[in-house]
Amino acid sequence: MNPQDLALTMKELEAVLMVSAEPISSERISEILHLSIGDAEKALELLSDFYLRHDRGFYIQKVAQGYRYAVPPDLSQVLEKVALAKSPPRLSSAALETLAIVAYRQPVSRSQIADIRGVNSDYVLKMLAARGYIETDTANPKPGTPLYYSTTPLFLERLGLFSLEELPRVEKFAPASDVAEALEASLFEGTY
Amino acid sequence: MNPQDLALTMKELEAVLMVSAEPISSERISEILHLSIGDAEKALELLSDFYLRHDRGFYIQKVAQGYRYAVPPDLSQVLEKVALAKSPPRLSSAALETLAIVAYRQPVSRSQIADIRGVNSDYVLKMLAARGYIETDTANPKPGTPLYYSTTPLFLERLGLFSLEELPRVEKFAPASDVAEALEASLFEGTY
Amino acid sequence: MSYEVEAEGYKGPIGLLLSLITSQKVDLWELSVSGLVDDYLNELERMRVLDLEIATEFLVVASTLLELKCRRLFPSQYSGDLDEDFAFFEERDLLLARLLEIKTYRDVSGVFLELIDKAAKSLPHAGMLDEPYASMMPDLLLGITPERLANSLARFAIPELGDFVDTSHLPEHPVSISQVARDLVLKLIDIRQCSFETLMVQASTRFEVVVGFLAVLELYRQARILINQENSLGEIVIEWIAEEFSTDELDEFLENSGFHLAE
Repeated sequence: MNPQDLALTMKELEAVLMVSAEPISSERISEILHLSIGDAEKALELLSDFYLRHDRGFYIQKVAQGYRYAVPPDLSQVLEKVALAKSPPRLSSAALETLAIVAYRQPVSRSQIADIRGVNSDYVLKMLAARGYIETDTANPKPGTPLYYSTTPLFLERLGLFSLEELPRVEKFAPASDVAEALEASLFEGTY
Repeated sequence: MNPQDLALTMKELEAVLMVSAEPISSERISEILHLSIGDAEKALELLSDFYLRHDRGFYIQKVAQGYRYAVPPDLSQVLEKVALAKSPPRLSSAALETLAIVAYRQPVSRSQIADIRGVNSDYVLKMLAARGYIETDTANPKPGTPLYYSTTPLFLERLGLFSLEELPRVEKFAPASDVAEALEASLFEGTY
Repeated sequence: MSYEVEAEGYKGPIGLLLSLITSQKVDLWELSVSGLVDDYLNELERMRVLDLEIATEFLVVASTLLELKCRRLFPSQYSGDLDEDFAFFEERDLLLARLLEIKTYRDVSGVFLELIDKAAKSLPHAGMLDEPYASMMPDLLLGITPERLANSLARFAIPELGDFVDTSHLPEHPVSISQVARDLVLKLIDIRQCSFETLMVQASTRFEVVVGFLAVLELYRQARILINQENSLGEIVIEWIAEEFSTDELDEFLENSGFHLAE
């Protein structure tokens, strides 16, 4: 793009972001502004850098497979009075644990989750689904096949992630070998 | 104001405008940012000039109730494309939930809705009203009395219903908060 | 809000107990499981309202403790039977793998909480199209049925205690159990071999599928059919191998299997 085109694209991009109610995908932006997806993403990146460099009161947040304007955390404290946002209730540790299993194992069935957690998780799953964090694959209504749970775009939004690939790598959380050994020792000591 | 204070005020002002669901008055801005009304108005003017001078994709529009971000008229073609894009925006689950609460609980006030949903719903209400699905009780314009929302004939028409009595029956929802809390205690711990 | 344990040799939140034992800061020999249970029951009494999370957490920890303690109390020895030993080692490794897996998810869920807290501090801008552009947009309620609207209230629909029993999920025209079973048997005799899915192709309710499946199990028990499923969740293939039923035999089968009861 030549500089003039680029300036116009930036201006149009600002307008699109300003009127979007939800995070908007680069595909949709490319369709609206008649750009290739690559160019749309490049424009988003340039604009995003521009705001950061000039220390504005907002930034372009990459979240739930889309882009939107948001106010950075350091300013949100100033705004507590305006936004009056009552945050949704905090998830319990059982709910978070179940959510983690669905996030990393999706699509995953109810009984697989119960196997991993060692307890029936129906109630927690129902509540997580009611909160909109997970959903069942409704495109698969064959009798006898179990329901498979997956995370929703709202889950990504609540965690501030752009895509599932941004989830922290689960391997990193595998217990260190000394913990594993300690566990093994206390479990099986004296059994042979 | 010295230049540093001014830069911070600008940044905070941008943040305020960015998260406000409604046009915001200079009085309210002065309260939030701890400025005199005069300084708040001066800051608004400076920021407004700044956007115009740099030919951005949005500007500060002064409407009857206050100030808000708007897209300049020369970009109206972009807005048309947003409205007519092939992949139209869908009603978000938050919007559907809010609409359902209005439908089943009407007439219902803004704060009652926020209490039921547990989050501020101003923006969603504004959007639903703008689309003509809900309306406020205009026969009750007394200052200080809360606005009550009801669904419109358009809402019934779009759902293919003759009257509100044809809405499917739902179990009682949002019971006394202590019952809800007792039931949810096993999933959620406290709030922020 | 985690339950505090006050047992001989140990005092603290029960969630910590397991990790303390695994890091060998509490000696399992010293821990009295019965004391722990008594203490817990007293606590429940005091709470008046059962807290499910605390209760389930306790059960998981207490049963793990019991298992640990049992294993330690039994003298160690090889059974002399190699197969049995292998089975034991396999079971042992599975248990360890499971404990490590759940610990992994528990640790990572802490990061989820941090991410959620951090994300909640970024306030989003929610924009909107003004007129005339807003009305150019296609109708947002397109494809939304009254049922979907009602369903979106699901998370508020907490049934009140002592409320009436909702029977709206029951079919309005009850299906005859013996009729479903009879049709299934006749169809099977006719086709000889087919998948369960094909067999149930006309079933319009979950209830009919369940009845059909029970009938298939009963036929299998009586060695009148063979059932084959290649892999988990794969196709279930059913083959008729017995003599055909006479009408009397069929009635007898239905009666003996209890399929006539709900007429």
